[in-house]
Amino acid sequence: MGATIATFRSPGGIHPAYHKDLAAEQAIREMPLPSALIVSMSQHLGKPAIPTVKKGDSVLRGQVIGSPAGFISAAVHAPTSGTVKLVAATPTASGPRADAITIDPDGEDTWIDGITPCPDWRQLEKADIVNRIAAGGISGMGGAGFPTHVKVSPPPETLIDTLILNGAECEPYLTADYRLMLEHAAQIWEGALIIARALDAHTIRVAIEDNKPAAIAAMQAAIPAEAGDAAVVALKTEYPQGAEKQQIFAVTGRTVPAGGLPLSVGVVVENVGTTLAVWDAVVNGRPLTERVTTVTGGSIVQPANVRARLGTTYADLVAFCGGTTGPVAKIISGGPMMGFAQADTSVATTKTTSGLLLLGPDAVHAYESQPCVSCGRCVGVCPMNLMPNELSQFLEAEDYEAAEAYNVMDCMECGCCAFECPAHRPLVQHMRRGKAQVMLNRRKQ
Amino acid sequence: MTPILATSLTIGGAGLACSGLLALAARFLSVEEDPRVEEVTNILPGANCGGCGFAGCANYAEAIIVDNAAINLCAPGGADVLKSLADMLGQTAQAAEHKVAIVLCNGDTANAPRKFEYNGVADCHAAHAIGGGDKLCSYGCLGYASCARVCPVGAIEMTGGIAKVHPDLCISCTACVKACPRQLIKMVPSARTIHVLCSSKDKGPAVKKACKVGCIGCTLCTKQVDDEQIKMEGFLAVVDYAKPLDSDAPIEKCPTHCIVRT
Amino acid sequence: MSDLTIVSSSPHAHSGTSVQRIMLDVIVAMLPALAAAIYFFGWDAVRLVSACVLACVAAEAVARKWMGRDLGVYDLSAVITGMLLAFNLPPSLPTWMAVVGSVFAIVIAKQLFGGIGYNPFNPALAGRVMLLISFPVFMTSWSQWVIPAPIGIDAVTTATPLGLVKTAVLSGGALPFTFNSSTALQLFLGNQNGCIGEVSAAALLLGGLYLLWRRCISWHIPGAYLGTVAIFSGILWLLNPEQNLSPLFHVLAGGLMLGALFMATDMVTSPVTKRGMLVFGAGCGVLTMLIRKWGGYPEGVSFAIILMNAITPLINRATRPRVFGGVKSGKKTS
Amino acid sequence: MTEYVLLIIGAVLVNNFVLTRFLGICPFLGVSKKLPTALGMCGAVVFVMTAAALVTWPLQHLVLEPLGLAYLQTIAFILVIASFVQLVDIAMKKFVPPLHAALGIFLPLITTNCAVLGVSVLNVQLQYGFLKAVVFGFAASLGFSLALIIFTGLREKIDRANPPKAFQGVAIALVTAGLLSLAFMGFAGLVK
Repeated sequence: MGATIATFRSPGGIHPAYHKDLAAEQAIREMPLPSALIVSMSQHLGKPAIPTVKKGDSVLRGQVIGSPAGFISAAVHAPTSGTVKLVAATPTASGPRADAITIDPDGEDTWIDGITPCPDWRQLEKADIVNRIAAGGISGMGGAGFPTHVKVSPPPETLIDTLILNGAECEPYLTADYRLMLEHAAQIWEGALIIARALDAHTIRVAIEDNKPAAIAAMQAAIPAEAGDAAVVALKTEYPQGAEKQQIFAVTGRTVPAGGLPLSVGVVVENVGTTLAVWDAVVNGRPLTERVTTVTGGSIVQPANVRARLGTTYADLVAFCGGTTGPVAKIISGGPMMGFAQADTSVATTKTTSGLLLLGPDAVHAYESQPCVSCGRCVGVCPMNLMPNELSQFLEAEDYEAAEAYNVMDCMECGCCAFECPAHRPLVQHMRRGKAQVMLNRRKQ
Repeated sequence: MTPILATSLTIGGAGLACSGLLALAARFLSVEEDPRVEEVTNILPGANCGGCGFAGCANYAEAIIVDNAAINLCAPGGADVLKSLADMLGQTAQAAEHKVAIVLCNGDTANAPRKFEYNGVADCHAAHAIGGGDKLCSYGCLGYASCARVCPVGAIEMTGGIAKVHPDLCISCTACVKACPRQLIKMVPSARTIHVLCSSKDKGPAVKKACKVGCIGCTLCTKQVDDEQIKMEGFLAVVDYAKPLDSDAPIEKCPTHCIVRT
Repeated sequence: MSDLTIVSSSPHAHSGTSVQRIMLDVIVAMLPALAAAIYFFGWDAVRLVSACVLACVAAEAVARKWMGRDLGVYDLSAVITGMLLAFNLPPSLPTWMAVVGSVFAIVIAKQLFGGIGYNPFNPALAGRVMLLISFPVFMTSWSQWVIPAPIGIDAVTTATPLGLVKTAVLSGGALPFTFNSSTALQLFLGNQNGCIGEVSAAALLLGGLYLLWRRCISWHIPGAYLGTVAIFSGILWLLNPEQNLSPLFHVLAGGLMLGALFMATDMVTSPVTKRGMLVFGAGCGVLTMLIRKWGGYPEGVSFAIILMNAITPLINRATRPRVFGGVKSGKKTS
Repeated sequence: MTEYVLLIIGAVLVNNFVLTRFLGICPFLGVSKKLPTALGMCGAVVFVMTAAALVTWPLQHLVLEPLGLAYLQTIAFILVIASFVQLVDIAMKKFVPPLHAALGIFLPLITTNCAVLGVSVLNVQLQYGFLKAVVFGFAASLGFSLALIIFTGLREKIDRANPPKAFQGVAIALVTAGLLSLAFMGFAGLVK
């Protein structure tokens, strides 16, 4: 079977209950157009896009409705044809408000003119590939949402030798990437070749956790002959194997310096969903207007992997999946480890919405403000080798200097510490607060 | 040799030797220091509240002497300290207007509903960062007492899920102003007693949904004053504290009772 | 409960562990030793354990009520303190002294600091050390013990094995008994004089394995502790077998097993990093042997652990792990 | 050699100045809030105590005793010690002003610190020779430093603790010091 490369053991990590069986065997379902789409301008890391349409405009699918606001930003396209009903600041899944464009679909779903397929992408210059990716408005679809065209155009002096496709999907519950690998293995590989060409990377590794043997087999079987040094790597199943730095270490043995970027060790990591979107944008010329989201959790009647237009409200997704069973205590955008809890289902999907999780009251974990008992479990499981116990106590006392000295800025909020904390302390929230304040203090200086 | 003489000689000799040593040390190791810094530090109240904008009283003292900082920045010290400083430094005292902090939100538990059940760190910044805060009103006081915790004199009380400043206890240090993630706390002249206790910039209907005592932007109050003592900033009525206002008319006319006299 | 949804920071999943569950595991792990104590010391064991547990729980409840805090006894940590303290008492100790020790342990060593998590010293050990210094005679009066001898001539004594050794060494005499495999077996099973919970290494090991299996403790502290004692005593033994007993004796005798498995591993008062735990265990080992060999007390486990408790914050500070991807001699702030 | 090693162990562990003899409690409680400050204090105390032993021994044995003025011991010793402390104070202000500011009042307080005077007086009482007296002074200051550093570590933990109101601050620090002293009793008998 597929695992051909020995993997390295990165520090920390936990083994949560995965609950992937809820949706893993559900083939991707196409969701019909909902009655309204709320397309946020903040779908990616960096500055939100600037709306280029106004109320009453009619738009076609694939038309740019938000232009990138600077280098680290990405274009936003109309997910279907219809009329712009509203442009207004709307809460996003992670909390802060951003401009969003509400579109009334006309039901025709007409693509805009000028979609130019390019099956012969091997003839394209590197810059052309990057341009097509940028024109497609593609940003990372695994979670953080870093604009992809920025990632695939590293500074010229940087040598990239390895492209890692991240198919770890280490978040519990989520199965969207798993389904993509099963159903679109060939296209993902072609997307990988495109990115590798843009980067001049000669080595391609697909990293998949070993609890997904079917995906490993499918990706293994689909390795194209022209790929050269390409292989599927079976990672030990452990959260957070999908985290960039940890995955790079597990696959290549290289350590990204603290505070540094993967570029510095010659590696670029792309999520498999992003890679598929790159394929679609470069080969078919179609910008990113839809994505696969896992709608799951104990409160969902029919957990499913749904291909839905960007801007589909969570309420519509839930309705498409048969509604809810019993009371819903927690609504989570994303996975249970790093996702954002929502007050209601009014928020809409974006390019980063990998999952929508609805939990009943019995599945909800409550944080308490108990004192730390110094058990040290958080220190043992922290993949960044931090001391969450000390940090949280510094931050409780609002000692931000001490927290900075103890590397709070290296925390990636993976949640391993809070997952293991027997005192149920809200450790990640302390870290978030600490990071925000340290950033603020730095800017003041 | 008499014991007294021996004693005197021994101790005196030892003392002389030691003082010689110290004299040498003082000669070669001494550090220049402006004695006025210490004097000013002694005049300042020593609360180290940071209200003057310096880290502590000693830092402020140094700033006064070395950088010629203004001498009227110490709010807790009040007129007495200002006078002492002015006398000492030979400057004229220009008293700053006495200001107290006020929380411009009256949406307590009964008036302003929550939009979700918040579970986490009991701190306003932390709560504000999660889903935009658990209050339906995205401008109102969250009630997790971040301001009360930083108040050096315990002048802020949490009642009914919102913060209230006791004006007579407030020492004008502005620590709470900086601590509020929603910028609800303002420093206002203590002579002014009429306030619009709302900070919501939302339109009327949205405010109505989120809070029973919010400003709905009806502009009625602005018509009750003769010199724009209350004026509209968007959909929010704001008191102009520079102008004196002592009329009950706006209070009586306000349909949501968000204008109050303290 | 309101029908609003719950919103919290991520993560939204939890391992399901809790302080109470860990404490329950520790109590379960102490049951074999409790059974051994009752087997060897009968009524006295029952009397001391129940006195200490009741006194600890009551002291905790009363102290917290006085302090105006929630009751806090449900986390079961007071039960553990009571059991551990009782395990560290000689069988004939008057009940009232046990109660005094318990109240001292809970009120002075724990609740004054704010309760669980805040105490710098292990409360049970603080209680025991206080009793040892206040009532030295009572705390070192043991029951009768038949020294197991291979030749069949058994001697009867009212001292602990370590006590016999200390007396002999202090008086410059020869070792009081020979230590061979049969003596070792007797010590391993628990046929020795000592505090009620410390005699049976077998029962304690059983509980220790349970704790390891339940991931309540890691091997680092007990491993480093027992290892250091074995190496230290091994060197002494190789240098002068006439004056020193074998490492096996030092590992099995006295309170070492109880200390290494149950008291040094107390999570509140021991380091949080793995390297720190090794340092902590080794420090305990060195201090234990130092006191056993050269100190005024025959046994040094309690003092060793409580002294290492004192430097735990410094160990934590010194063994802070290097951040993943961090440079070796990272820029030092503070 | 062994004699001196035992002397040092005795002064550092068994008869620790702070935790067993209860001398020098004032700076022990006063400057144990932050490790860097505590380390600075340790340096100052090591210098003053060693120097005090170095100078008071000759003062006692070469001046006071021959002149039959042994009753002047206390006042003469304090005179010398005070001068040394003043010297340290001036030097620190010059070379490490932040540490000088952090130590504040506790630096001059070493002047009247019973630990420093204690060393000098004990040297006389225990009838140590000159070298032994100096070593004892040095070892005693090491003991003080050890206790101070351990206590500073603990202090950083108990500063985050949550004691009842009546015990906050110095009260809980004294309780901790008491427990630490209890722990140091374990070294009893290590050196006769």
